[in-house]
Amino acid sequence: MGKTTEMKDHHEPTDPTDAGPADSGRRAFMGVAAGITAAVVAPGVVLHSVTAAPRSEAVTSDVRWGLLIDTAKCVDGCSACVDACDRENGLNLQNKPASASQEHWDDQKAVWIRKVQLQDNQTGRVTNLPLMCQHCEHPPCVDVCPTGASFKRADGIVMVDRHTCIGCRYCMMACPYKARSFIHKAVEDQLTRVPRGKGCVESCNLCVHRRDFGEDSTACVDACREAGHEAIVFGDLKDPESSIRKHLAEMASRQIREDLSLNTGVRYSGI
Amino acid sequence: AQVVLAADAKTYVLEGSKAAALESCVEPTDVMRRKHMELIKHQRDETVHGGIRSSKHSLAGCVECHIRSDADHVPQPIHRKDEFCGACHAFTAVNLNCFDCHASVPKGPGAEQASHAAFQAVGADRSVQARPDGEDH
Amino acid sequence: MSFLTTVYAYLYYFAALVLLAGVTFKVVQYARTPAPLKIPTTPAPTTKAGVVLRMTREVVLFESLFRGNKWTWIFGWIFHFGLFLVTLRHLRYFMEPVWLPIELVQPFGIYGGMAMVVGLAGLWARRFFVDRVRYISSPSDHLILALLIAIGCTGLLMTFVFHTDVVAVKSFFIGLYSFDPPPLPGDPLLLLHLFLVAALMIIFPYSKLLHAPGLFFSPSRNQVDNPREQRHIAPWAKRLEQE
Amino acid sequence: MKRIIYREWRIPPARYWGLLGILASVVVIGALAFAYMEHEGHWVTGMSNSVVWGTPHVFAVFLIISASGALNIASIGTVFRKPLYKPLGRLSGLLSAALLMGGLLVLVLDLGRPERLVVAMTTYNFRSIFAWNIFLYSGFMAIVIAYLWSMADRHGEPYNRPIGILATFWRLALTTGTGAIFGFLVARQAYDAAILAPMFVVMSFAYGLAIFMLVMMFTFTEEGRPIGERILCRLKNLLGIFILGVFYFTLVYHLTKLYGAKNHDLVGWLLLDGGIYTFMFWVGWVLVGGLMPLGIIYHPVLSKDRTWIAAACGLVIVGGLASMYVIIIGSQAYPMQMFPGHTVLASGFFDGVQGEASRYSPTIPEVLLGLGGVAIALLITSVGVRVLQFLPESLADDVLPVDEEKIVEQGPAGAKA
Amino acid sequence: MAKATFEVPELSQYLDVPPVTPQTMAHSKPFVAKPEFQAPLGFPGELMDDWQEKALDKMGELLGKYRSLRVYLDSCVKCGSCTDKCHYYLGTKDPKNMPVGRQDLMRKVYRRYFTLAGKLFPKLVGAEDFTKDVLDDWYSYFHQCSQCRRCSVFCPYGIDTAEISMAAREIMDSIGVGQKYCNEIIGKVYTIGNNLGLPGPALRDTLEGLEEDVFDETGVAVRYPIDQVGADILLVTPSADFFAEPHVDGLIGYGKVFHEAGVTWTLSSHASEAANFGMFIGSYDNMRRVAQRIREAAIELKVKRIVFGECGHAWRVAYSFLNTLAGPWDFLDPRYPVPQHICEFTYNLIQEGKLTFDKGENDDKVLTYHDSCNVARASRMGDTPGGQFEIPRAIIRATCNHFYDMDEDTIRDRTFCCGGGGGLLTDDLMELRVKGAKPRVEALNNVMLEKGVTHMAAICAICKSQFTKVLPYYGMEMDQIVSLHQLVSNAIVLTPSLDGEDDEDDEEEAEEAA
Ligand code: HEC
Ligand code: HEC
Ligand code: HEC
Ligand code: HEM
Ligand code: HEM
Ligand code: SF4
Ligand code: SF4
Ligand code: SF4
Ligand code: SF4
Ligand code: SF4
Ligand code: SF4
Repeated sequence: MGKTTEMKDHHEPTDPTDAGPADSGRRAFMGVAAGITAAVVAPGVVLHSVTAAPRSEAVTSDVRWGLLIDTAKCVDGCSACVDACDRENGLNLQNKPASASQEHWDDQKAVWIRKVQLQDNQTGRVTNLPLMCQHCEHPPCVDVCPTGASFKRADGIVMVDRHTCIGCRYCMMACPYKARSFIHKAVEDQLTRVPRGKGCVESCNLCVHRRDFGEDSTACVDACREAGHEAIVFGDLKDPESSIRKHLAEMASRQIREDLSLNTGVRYSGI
Repeated sequence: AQVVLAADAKTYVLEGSKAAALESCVEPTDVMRRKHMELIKHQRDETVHGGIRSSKHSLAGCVECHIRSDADHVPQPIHRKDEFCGACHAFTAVNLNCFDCHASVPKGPGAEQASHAAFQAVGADRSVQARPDGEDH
Repeated sequence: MSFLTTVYAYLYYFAALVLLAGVTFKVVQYARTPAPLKIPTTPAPTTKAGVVLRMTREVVLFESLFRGNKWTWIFGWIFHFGLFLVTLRHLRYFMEPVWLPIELVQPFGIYGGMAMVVGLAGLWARRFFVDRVRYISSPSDHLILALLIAIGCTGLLMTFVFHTDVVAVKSFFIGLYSFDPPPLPGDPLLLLHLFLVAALMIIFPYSKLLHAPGLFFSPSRNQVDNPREQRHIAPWAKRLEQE
Repeated sequence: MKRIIYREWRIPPARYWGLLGILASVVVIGALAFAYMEHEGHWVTGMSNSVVWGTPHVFAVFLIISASGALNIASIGTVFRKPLYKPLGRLSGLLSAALLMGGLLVLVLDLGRPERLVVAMTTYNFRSIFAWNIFLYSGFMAIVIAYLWSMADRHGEPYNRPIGILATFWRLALTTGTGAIFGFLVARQAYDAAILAPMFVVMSFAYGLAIFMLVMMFTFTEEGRPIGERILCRLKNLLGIFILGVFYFTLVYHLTKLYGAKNHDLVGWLLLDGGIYTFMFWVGWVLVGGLMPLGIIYHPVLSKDRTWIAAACGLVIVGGLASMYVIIIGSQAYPMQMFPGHTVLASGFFDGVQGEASRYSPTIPEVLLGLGGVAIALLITSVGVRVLQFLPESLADDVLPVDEEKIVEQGPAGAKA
Repeated sequence: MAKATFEVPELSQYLDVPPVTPQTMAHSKPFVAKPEFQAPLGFPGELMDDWQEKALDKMGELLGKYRSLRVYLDSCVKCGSCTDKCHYYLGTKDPKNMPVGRQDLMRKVYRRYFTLAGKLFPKLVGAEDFTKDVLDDWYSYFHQCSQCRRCSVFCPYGIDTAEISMAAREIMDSIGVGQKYCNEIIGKVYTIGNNLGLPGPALRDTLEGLEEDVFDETGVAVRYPIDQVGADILLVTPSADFFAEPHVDGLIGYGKVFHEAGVTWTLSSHASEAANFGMFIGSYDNMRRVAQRIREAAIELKVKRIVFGECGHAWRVAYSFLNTLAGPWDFLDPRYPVPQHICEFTYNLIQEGKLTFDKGENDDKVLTYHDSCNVARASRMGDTPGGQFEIPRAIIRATCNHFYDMDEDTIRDRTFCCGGGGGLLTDDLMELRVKGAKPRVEALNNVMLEKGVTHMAAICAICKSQFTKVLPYYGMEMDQIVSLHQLVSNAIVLTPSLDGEDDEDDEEEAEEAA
């Protein structure tokens, strides 16, 4: 513990221009668009520009999306990222069945991102951090999924194809981060952009709809920034010019459960 | 044999939906009647695995265009037995589970984005809306 | 009404008439013919309820065939069970509103269709490969199998490859009830499927397909084993007694 | 060499239909439990995002590995050429297929989306042990049926041994695979152990044999067919050896866990202060499933009494369920160690705050579903023995083939019926 | 081994289904009945000129009278389940001996003249004109069916070829083509009272002889009464029981059982025959006429119960048809089923503990049991279905120490016919009988090799006669076949008639009655 690891990504394209022209072009455009919306709209109700170009070609492995979380900046008592994720993905629309106990429902309701508070057993130092799917490069959840419903998109996002998920929960057994939730109850209320329903497993998908409509951050990142903490950075791990790469270069970061060599796409500094 | 179109069979397009004010679906009606399930299933895989969101066969698009709003402009869940998808599937005894997960009314920000491509393909203005009473016809 | 629609409408009226009248005639004939002697194949049930159970086992499980020949049983049972599921699924074309149970089993009809074809293929194969069965097969036995396989295959092709307009098909058949059918879609596979089905309906009362009603009238299966307890005598035999 | 006569199970119809009726009602109740859980969603069960597999899986895994174990008798007969066991081969095959069906059914009915079973059977992820297990299971079913055919039909005679050998290997693969489902879960401390696979194999022998013996004794006594001392004594001793085997692996499992220093806390928790899991381990797994049956089996007097032998089998089964409960649920309840050297003070997802174990308590529908699976297995068995010739007419000492020692010189010819 | 002019099939360890070999038995035909045998039964003497028309009329009549025929001719789907079930096919390889092949002989005619498809497209559905050749085939192959009903067990619709061959024989009889053996025998029953043509005095002689023999052997005076008015029980038994081995040992056994039961009983010279060959020729009228004799005898002798001796098809007619043909039996004691089988009678006594056996008396034998087809598949004993299998076995187990069943697929309702039933027990059909016995003998041979079986018990006069004749062809001894009640007779411990008071009383009563 306490050992820091340099980010090791063997797949980084050496030349940033490797990324397809469409990709880089849109990214540039979206950077502007997102900046504008973020500036004018209240947190969490980010409106998406209709003019954003939806993706028309399949994602490629030229990019790998990831997050960097600076635990030093994550503050006690804040839950902006969690709330934002809930709103973004319609998780706030879940409601407890009348006859279920609150305690049991807390164990059963879907959680994509959670706040964890740690204390170092030796130093007594307390650390706060958000924990979500780590978007492993070698995801155990994908390895075990019998139908291939758990899959890793070419751009590094690990998600569940809920059309083929049979709800066996083997992926949940396999995930070392307890990142996944099973939908225990019929969903009556969902958002058009995030379909979700009973009997399948889900987890953070790095706001995949935002990816495909060309925005360049996630709901949690936006929220943290809006809350003034900027503890989370989102970006392309393969692009040496991206802010996440720059941050990674600047600070020591590590993966949770490094011993499993999963090469996670979500990195933490300060733990 | 001459192909008899199901032209004078009853239509399921409802007054009060955008579709009612439009000429044609994302594919010719004949094709839609026979093959819509394949089209959207294909689209589904493209979207989920490839992230492609710009094609006209999106389910969100179907909902957006075919959803019927009542007189108070409240959209009615499309899979209900008397609505567009629901009525037809009730007639053919097909149990859809799509709407276990998919929103059965356009909901939340970004709903329009998802149907954008479909409208573009048909060349329709997404603002069209047939009045529930069908008077604009 | 288009020509095709008209032709098919009349074809189906005719086929339905033949099927109904033919089967009714046969059933009435079976029911009217006396069974003068008690000839259940024993051990046989000694009560009515027992007979119902025995018949049910025969109809549902093909028990005797199971004892007789396992291969034929497997294929025969797969075929009939598949056919049963397909029939249930098909009911949706003929009723409005569709009953809930039909709606629920409807998706299984597709597997039923596959099972049916597999079963038929197995049954047909044995008509070629088992010398005893080859010996007893007449052309009509092959034809009926071919007919059913063709029906199954055209149906499956429609389900999986060349979809037809199910709504229109259903409207057509519902329309037949009120003698005002809307047009039938002109998909060739559908037309073939429907033509073959009409052929099946027409030959049903004249062919070995009568085994379906026949089973229920088979004295060796449907009689109660109680000759010592109850005197069983046919009307014509009774007349002998009075002479 | 005498031909062994097999005959359909022919107990009086009233008893038979009564038995079927009871089993069928348990099945129906299980089906209702399933319908309830499926309709409401899994929130009505005790399962949660922390304990994702619950009581149904305890039953399912138990049934599946017992299925593999139940085939052991047939293997011993054909593969290891012990003619004494040959007459039991058919029942062993039937029971094995039935238990597998029961287990798989429970597994399938607990899925979040059971209606997508077809998806599970048509789309595979070949990196998944689970997917391989689907092949292992369906393959096992096919092989057992072929095996039964080769035992029952004399045209199958020449294939009997090859199929038997294949079945034996397949069976080991199947239990290993089932064990590996857990063994490969590196995420969880309790599972991350290669020894789980062989441990499952030995457990399967014990549980499968116990179920087999109970079914055999029940069917035989019910119809008044004789079971000789010789065969019973053999089976009983075999059971004793398997129980000892389970003990051995339990010991090794915990020792290896202790060996890795980071697991001390896990072992300590399980053995000392795991609450219900500690109780299940000591009382269920060790005492009821191990010491007590061993006591009976090696007791000079009790071991002669058939009722006691049956009781020993029953205890092994109860103990087996308890061990599955500890292995499957206990291991999930124990929190995952994500931050070594840290204590979780708070979490939005209840992951081991202050090292606390996750909550789980079985609910009635889960248990009923599991029992439904057991009933299905027994139902298939009782229908099977009734309609086909699975049961040998007699297992009396004098009709059974001579012991294998004497058959050796005769070689394979001796095995020919 | 008996000499044969044909090839005796070889026995194998397992039942093998032979490849189809057409026409191997086309030559096999029983002697045709001469006019003098036809007339008493009400049939034309010889083939009529307009036979085809008459036959079709008759067929139409039967189709209207027998639902079985109508349904069976329509329903067969040619599934093939029955094809390997008939012992005659298994023994002769002739496909027309496959049950469905046999039915088709009639079905093709039925289709041609009675169904639309056959009238329009005969080739398609395998319909054929009723020509003389077809009639010859009928005569040949409908006399290669022992009406054992084994095919019916396995047919998904229960199609019973026996019904069809009975109908065929009736049609043939009605146009003057009768079978000598059956028709002659039925005639004998009408004139003399039994199949063998044993007149009353001869019977009395035999029975007296039996009484002496039994007394000599056991020292107990067991009675074998005939025509005793007022006896409790009328015993109707196949006439073979009166003299032929091993049948007569059975009759001795019945007497001993009655003796121990302490009931009075009698035979009748009027109904001195249990067999009813009317069934074999499918003639309701003749079957009824034969059956009526039993009614007449029962009334004449004022008995209270009727018990049948060991005979398969006789038991079928008795159990299944007697009530129909000669009932109602309301003048008999209602506490007992009418009729009862001697095995039911003996079994009940065993259950009540009234019989004592010394099983050791049968220790020289290792037994197996042959379920006679008509008992197994067309009748019942006792109250529960399947009693016809369990009761005889229970009797054997009660009287013998060594008993093994034959292969499960060849016993109980799957039993193989002896090969001589259905009116084929005649020397002109020897080849058929020997070949048809093959499956049964094979199973017997296997238990002989594997379990050391020495004897096979049977409860049918035809089976017993058939086996005594046929076993030698297969290198076995004719005395390996025994009557079931022969075993009872051997093992039963008789109560000396002069010892106990009660017994004496019984005896006296019996004597008085005589
Ligand atoms: C741009 C609007 C639009 C979108 C998007 C759209 N449709 Fe349509 N759809 C229509 C119109 C307009 C019609 C009526 C065409 C006609 O009347 O011939 C129609 C007709 C249909 C019909 C035939 C109904 C009938 O009663 O004949 C079906 C089925 C259908 N659509 C399904 C879909 C599905 C599935 C999708 C999603 C992939 C979809 N539609 C998307 C406009 C749309
Ligand atoms: C004109 C009638 C009609 C309308 C309107 C219609 N469908 Fe369908 N749908 C059908 C028919 C017919 C089938 C296929 C029935 C079959 O083959 O069993 C079907 C099947 C489907 C299937 C495949 C179901 C399965 O189980 O494989 C999907 C998915 C589907 N429809 C989606 C939709 C959606 C979404 C809409 C609404 C936007 C819609 N359909 C509107 C007639 C219609
Ligand atoms: C258990 C949940 C679930 C069910 C049931 C479900 N979907 Fe989806 N579907 C999803 C999710 C989640 C996504 C979004 C994936 C993403 O955002 O990348 C999706 C996306 C899609 C898309 C692409 C997005 C769009 O709007 O076009 C299509 C098309 C689609 N589904 C079709 C279907 C059809 C057709 C059915 C019914 C046969 C169905 N789905 C049933 C969960 C489900
Ligand atoms: C009560 C309903 C029915 C029962 C109990 C029944 C039973 C059987 C059985 C036992 C067989 C023999 C086994 C075999 O060859 O498969 C058979 C054959 C057959 N059945 Fe049915 N059946 C029924 C209804 C039908 C119907 C409705 C059809 C047709 C539409 C049908 C078509 C056939 C055909 C074609 C065969 C012959 C297969 C061959 O040639 O081998 N059956 N049936
Ligand atoms: C008038 C009666 C019938 C009509 C209108 C009819 C119509 C259809 C249609 C429209 C389909 C395609 C279903 C789809 O695309 O989803 C179909 C499929 C099929 N049909 Fe029929 N059919 C009829 C009778 C029959 C009969 C009698 C049989 C069997 C003997 C049969 C066997 C099948 C099979 C096996 C399929 C494929 C599986 C399935 O989709 O259910 N059909 N039929
Ligand atoms: S919003 Fe930022 S500061 Fe707040 S909890 Fe999340 S990561 Fe920490
Ligand atoms: S964190 Fe868990 S869910 Fe996410 S990719 Fe890794 S293993 Fe899969
Ligand atoms: S729950 Fe769904 S995603 Fe997870 S392993 Fe099972 S099928 Fe795959
Ligand atoms: S990236 Fe999106 S989905 Fe993932 S935790 Fe953040 S807001 Fe939730
Ligand atoms: S009744 Fe017996 S002899 Fe006649 S065909 Fe059937 S099996 Fe053969
Ligand atoms: S078993 Fe029955 S249906 Fe099958 S061929 Fe024989 S007689 Fe015909």
